[in-house]
Amino acid sequence: MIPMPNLDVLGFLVLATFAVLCGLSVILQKHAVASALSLVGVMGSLAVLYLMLGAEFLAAVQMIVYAGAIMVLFVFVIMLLNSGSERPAKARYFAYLVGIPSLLAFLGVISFFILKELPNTSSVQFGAFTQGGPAPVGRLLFTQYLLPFEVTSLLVLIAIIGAMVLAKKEID
Amino acid sequence: MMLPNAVPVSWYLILSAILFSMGVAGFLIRRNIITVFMCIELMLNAVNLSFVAFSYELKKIDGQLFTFFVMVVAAAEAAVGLAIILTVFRHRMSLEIDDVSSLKN
Amino acid sequence: MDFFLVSLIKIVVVFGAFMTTLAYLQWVERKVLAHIQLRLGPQRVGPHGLLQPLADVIKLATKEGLIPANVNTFFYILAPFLAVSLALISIAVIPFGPEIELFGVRTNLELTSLNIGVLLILAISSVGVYGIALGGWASNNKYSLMGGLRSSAQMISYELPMTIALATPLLVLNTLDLRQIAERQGGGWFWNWTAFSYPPLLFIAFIVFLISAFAETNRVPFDLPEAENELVAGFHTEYSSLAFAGFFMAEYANMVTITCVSTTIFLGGWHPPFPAPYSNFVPTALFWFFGGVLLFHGLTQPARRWDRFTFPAFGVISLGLGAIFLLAATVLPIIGQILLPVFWFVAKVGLLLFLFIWVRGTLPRFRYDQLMRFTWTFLFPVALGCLLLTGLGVALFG
Amino acid sequence: MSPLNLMLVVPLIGFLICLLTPKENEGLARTIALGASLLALVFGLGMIGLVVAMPTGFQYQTDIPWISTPNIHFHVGVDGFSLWMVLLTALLTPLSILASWKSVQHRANLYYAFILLLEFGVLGVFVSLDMFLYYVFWEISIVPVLFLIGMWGTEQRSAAAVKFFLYTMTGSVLMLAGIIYLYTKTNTFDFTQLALLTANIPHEARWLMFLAFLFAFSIKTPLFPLHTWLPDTYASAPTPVTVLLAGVLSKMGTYSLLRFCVGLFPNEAKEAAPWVAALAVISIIYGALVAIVQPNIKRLVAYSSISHLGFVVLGIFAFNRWGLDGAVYQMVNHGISTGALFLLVWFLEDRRGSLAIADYGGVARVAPWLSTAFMVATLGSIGLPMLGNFVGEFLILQGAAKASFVWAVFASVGVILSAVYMLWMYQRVFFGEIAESIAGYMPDLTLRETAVILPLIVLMIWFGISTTGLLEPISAANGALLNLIEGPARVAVMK
Amino acid sequence: MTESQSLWLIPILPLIGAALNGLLGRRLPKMAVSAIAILSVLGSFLWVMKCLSALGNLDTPHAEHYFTWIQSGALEIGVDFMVDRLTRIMLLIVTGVGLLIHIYAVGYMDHEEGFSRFFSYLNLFMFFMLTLVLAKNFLLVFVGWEGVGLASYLLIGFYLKEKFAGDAGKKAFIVNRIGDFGFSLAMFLIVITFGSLDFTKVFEAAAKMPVEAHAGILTAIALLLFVGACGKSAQMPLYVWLPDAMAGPTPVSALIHAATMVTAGVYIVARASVIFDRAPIALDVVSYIGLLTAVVAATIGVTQYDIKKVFAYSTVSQLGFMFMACGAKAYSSGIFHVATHAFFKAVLFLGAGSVIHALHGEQDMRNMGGLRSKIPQTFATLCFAWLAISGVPGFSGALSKDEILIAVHGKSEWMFWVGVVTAGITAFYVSRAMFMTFFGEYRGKAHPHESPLSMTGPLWVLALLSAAGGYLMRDLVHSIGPETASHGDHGSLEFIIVAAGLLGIGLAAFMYLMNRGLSQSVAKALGPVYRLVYDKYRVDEFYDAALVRPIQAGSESVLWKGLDVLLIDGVVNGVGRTASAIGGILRRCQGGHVPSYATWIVLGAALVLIGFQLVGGGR
Repeated sequence: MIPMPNLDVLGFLVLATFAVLCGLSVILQKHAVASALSLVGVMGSLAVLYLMLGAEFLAAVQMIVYAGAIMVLFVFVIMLLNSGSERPAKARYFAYLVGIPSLLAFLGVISFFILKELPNTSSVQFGAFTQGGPAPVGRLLFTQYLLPFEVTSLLVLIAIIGAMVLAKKEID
Repeated sequence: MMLPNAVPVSWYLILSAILFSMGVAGFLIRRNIITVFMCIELMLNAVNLSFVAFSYELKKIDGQLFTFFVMVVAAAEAAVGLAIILTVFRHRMSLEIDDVSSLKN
Repeated sequence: MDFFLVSLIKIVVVFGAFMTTLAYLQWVERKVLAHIQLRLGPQRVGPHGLLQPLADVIKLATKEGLIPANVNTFFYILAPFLAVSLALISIAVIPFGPEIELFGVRTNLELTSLNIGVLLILAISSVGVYGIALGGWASNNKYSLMGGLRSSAQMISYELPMTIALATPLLVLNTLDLRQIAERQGGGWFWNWTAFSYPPLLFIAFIVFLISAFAETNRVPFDLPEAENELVAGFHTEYSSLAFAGFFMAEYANMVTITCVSTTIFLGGWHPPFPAPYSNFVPTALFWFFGGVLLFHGLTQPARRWDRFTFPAFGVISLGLGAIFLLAATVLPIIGQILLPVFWFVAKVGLLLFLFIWVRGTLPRFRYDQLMRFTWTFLFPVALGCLLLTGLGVALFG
Repeated sequence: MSPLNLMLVVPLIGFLICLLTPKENEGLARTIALGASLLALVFGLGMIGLVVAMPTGFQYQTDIPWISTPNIHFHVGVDGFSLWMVLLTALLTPLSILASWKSVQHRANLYYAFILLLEFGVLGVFVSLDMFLYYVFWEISIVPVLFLIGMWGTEQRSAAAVKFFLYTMTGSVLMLAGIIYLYTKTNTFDFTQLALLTANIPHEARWLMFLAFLFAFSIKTPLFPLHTWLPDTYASAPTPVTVLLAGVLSKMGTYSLLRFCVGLFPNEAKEAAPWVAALAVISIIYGALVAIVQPNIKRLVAYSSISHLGFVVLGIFAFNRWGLDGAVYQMVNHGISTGALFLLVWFLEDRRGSLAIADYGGVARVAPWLSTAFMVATLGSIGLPMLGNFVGEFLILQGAAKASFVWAVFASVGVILSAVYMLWMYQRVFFGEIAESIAGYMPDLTLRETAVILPLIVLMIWFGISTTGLLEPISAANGALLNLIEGPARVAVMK
Repeated sequence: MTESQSLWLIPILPLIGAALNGLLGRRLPKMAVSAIAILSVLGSFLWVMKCLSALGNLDTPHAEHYFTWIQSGALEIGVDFMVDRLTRIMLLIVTGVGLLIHIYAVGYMDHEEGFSRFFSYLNLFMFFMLTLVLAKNFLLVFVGWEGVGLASYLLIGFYLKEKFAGDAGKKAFIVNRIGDFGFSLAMFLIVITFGSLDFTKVFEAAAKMPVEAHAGILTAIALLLFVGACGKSAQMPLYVWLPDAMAGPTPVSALIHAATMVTAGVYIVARASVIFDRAPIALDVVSYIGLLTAVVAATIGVTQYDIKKVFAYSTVSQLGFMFMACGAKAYSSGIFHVATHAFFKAVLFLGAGSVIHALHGEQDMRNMGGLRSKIPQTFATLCFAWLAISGVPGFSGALSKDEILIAVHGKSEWMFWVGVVTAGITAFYVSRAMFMTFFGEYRGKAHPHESPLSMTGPLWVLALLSAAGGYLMRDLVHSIGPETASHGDHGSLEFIIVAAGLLGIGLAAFMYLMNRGLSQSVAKALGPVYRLVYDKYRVDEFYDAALVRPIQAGSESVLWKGLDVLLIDGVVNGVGRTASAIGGILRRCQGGHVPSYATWIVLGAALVLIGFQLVGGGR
């Protein structure tokens, strides 16, 4: 009997791998559309990870808002501007020589931190945490976080107006 | 292959850190404004993941709410940001981030 | 193991039925359109062209898949796959009937039960645009690109009124689980259906949802992305062979899905329009009625030579079906528990699909600015108003 | 809502409405602005009765928690001191609006909106009893000035605007530091409590706070070495705005000096008094001397303002009843007389389009009423008896003489010099041959202009003759302040 | 406490007149304007008479309180009026002479632009002057004090188009301000010392203080008050404004710059006599200044050709005499001379005005001559004044001047002799003016004509008063103050004084009637000295060079363009430039490239985290 692999572990590994690959694709693809689609891939896998973490509502929102709205907008703009591939880069020694090593150092240190400071985190099991449905989230959103919620709505309104004003072709 | 029996939350956090770093790396090396912008979204997503992971760890959904807000704000940001990119493109006919360096002077 | 086995059976059944439906939906459409235009439609392959879908599939599968020069091959090929697979996912959460017990196994008449089914459908439908947009862009053709652009803009725009119209009944139903949604509308007359509660608010929402659904599926009068007199064939101009079939299938799959969703959410799902004991005999009556008509018609007034044989054959099949339903309603409840709800569900979906086709046969296409203005200045406010008023009503009387 | 809150709210609402009016329709914006400012004035006048009856305490207080951590309140109130500042603001704003009536065409709705915002900020500064709220209002009052100068100013406006902004911001940053430091030591922003609590603060800390406040307010006032922003600002601002700058904003500095520097740190203020008074005396003489040689009317009046505000500071730091009474009285009257002067300068500028003294001459024969009004304002400015400034200057100098006779001697020199520069200017502008450039372009006061200038002239004469109505509440408030400084309450806390 | 006499009516009536004429005058006919002006002053005069008759001989001063003007802490200053014997004289002079001059001005100003403005100002002056003399405290005196300065400023600059007139007005006001500077400082000291400004309280307290042998607080107060008096009464070194003030219309010169306002200084010294009495050093200063002024002004008067300038210097000189009297503690004599001087100097000015009027504005005496027959009434009235100022016995001038000089003799012998010589010079230059104007043959071009009755009428009244006024007022005046030596037998001294006067007249007659050329040759012989005197000792030029120009130049180049613009703004801008220089260095890190900024951020974040770890991380 082949030991039934734990679906939680398997799912995580598959999704994480997929997310990382897509992430790499985002930053390495020459073309913006490819990057965008890779980003959708990251988001999709993250949505499933959210599901595994018990955040059902967020998973759906992740797909609807991020993948379905924001990224569509990105794709739309990319198509609209119809920009080709990037030109071959001018040498950016500063970013490469300083930025990347610093980034690796950053990643290393923060991973070290996570492992050192959080050695005994609970293990993730699908369905172990069920408070992520729409009802609890909505309840908290409209009670404790009502003010931020309203402020956010205002922010979105302003963003809409701002985007319209910005994108409008100047008439004169 | 030896698989562990369960995935600790810290793995999720590390995944988040990796994704975040990739976002930063993309920000550093990419030259197309839109791609750079997408790298920012990637970073936001990474952070969201850690929020949700912590929410799981702490068994409180406040973290998910933060994620929710991040998403909404990201939506607003994307709308405005893309509008700005459109305007920039209209004025400069270029999406190269190196060409947009008016800050220099 | 039961779970896997049952799931497997359900997947096979549903997938098979679904694919067949898609294939024959296209036949139905051609037929209906033809009759609207006083033509006969497909006639050659099989009786009344009934084998036409099969012929189409064979034709498309054997055609050469052309890949134009200078396209991004990966995305060019990815696009139709994306489109069709996304279109197929949603059907997984649609409940066709109540919980049944068969051979000691209790199961739901749906592929998977999800407590956020509505959200899943929204999520899937919101990413559905990628296929078209990508296909349009990857074709390296300006018509395609225009089609892709139009489609993404259109789908983003109409997604808003659609989502809001969909949220309106949720206020009344108080759940996101499609099964519960359907169950909460049952057990009585058709005015228990959501579309008819809080009249006329939810009915307006239903209409708004339907209109948006037309747009979301790129159907006439909103088929701007493939407007043939402007864009040749829009986003799939360059596609042929199976890739083209993918897009084609995706469109019909989307249609079916969205009608299923409207049925479930607005029209009471699998519930009959009036209480059980009597409604159980409606299918039999209907089938027998149609069977009788066909028989009589084919025998007495055959329009063409073959009708003398085909119409009576159809009539006999119909009479047989009526008999099966009679049995199911009376002595074989084990079948009845499956057949009767499915019948009602399919009937409602069918009616809605007919509406889709009917509209296609009747209405002209919008102009692009009209399209945009319509949603932003009319549909969206109306949907919002419905939502707010319904919310008020729920807060006051709910 | 108390009239005080209404008075604060009305300009704010007016500001918002003005912002929303179409920019082509300047008539609507200015009517709204005028209406709002007059309404504020009405509310202000409505407060006189109660405050005059009980001038020593804060009336019409509103105390609403605003931010819980740190503990910031919306705490406002007026006493017999601040009421007059408030009324002065409320009076000069409508006059300024009325004065700019037809002359502002470009983006008029913004212009009037900013003036109302300015009124809002200044009123807030005068009525805030919470240090943080006070700071907020202080900053609010700076912003519209920046725009008013930058957008509608005259010569070298952007340079002047930037100069103004930098100077003032330097001051307010220090002030903010002082306020925060104060909070860390006392855990409250509430002025009414702070006045008693500051005694508990260590000596060195108090000195630091005092110096921070002093520096900030000295810039705003301005006091001698920190004054160079003022002539540029006043000269570059559109003149109706200069009216507010000179009439009201400079009072923010002196008001705050008295209320916060002296009120919170009396001991330090006393120790520093000789130095500050010396600076004040230098300001008086310096401003006057430089005013003499100015070729530009507005700059001349601007320098005269430096001189006059030196008197106010001198009065405050004389540390006795006379000096304080005189200082406050002078604040009000300087607001009126300088306001009147700048308004009249504006009328000239509006007609001739120039501010150079050399461009004028013989105006008195062409426009007798304008000249008469200017004469009254001039005389008020040089402190002629029976006009308001005299009373203030007299009390200030009397107080200064009591504190140190030498101060009074030097300060009195400033009185002489004020006659020199004002009369010389008056003579060059109004007497002599009629300059060709003005012969046909100098109509006499119009009805609107009369309506603008007459209230100020009436007030100048009124406050010059019937002083008690104004002076009694001021004196009572100052008495309360002096009691607070030297009285038993504070002494008890200090033990 | 006597019952209220409504003293406030006295100043208020002219104020009403001023307001009416000022606000409505431009629309009223000249008739109405003059009626308002004259009636208001007449009403005031009649009210003075009524009050004085009701108040009797004023053994105790009569005071009235109207309202509190300023109250701050312990200091309370009321609007209080008071009439005592000193005030009585001043009231009579001010309203009486004022009334006559108003009447005169109606004729004189008939053809001038700004008729109503003129009378408005003139009435305003009356208001302030009456406030000054009626005031019961120093601050109210100061109100009048500044107010008359204002009226004087306005009236001197009355001819708007004359630049000189405006300059003169400004000069008058500013010089007066210097005096007011002293006055106000004196007030501050008074408040500090006595805690009040009320005459009664201050003088009661001062009377209890001892005489200060060395300079003390009373000396300081007295000297500062005297600085004020110097400004107002045109004493050295602040007399320079008065001759220039002749730029105003002649009735103004007569009323303000001869009869009333300029004597305010004498009034205040007399008023504060209690303080001056206890400050001998101050008294000495008063005497010296008075004497010096008398001599200097008299000598200048000898050389002037402008008829009004001559009388102006004469006024300065006579004011010097008054202060000499005060310096000798003979306050009543000083006031006596104020009264008589008011009469005869008013005649002199009004007569001069009549002459100028007759000659259509000609003021230079070299263009006059022989007018005796052409304007006989003017000549006749002027003769009274001439004789009065020259000290011819029988005229009032002699009475007061004798008293003064005798009092001075009591103080100091040498001052007496200088005074006598000055009196002689006075007689000389007035006679010179008379001879040059009325005798000899006419040298001008205009056609002289006699002035109207409205001018000659007041002239005659004043002329008679300059003859007899002294006798009428002697007792009233002497009721004021402490007994002086004037009542003793001073026959020989009086003889000397009269002789000096007559000598002066004779010398003038010799030089200007008999030997016409002699004056020129004397002037030539004296050469530079003459030039110096003719140029008024170049005091104006000295002030200009020593004060005005340095202040202007210093203010402009040192304070404004140097300190303000260069130093302070330089420092401020320097700070700015330093900041931007530092910024320029840091700017190199800011390539404008977003990625490079991001690199910095990443580097920083990494460093922070590593540092965090090194420091001890987390816990």
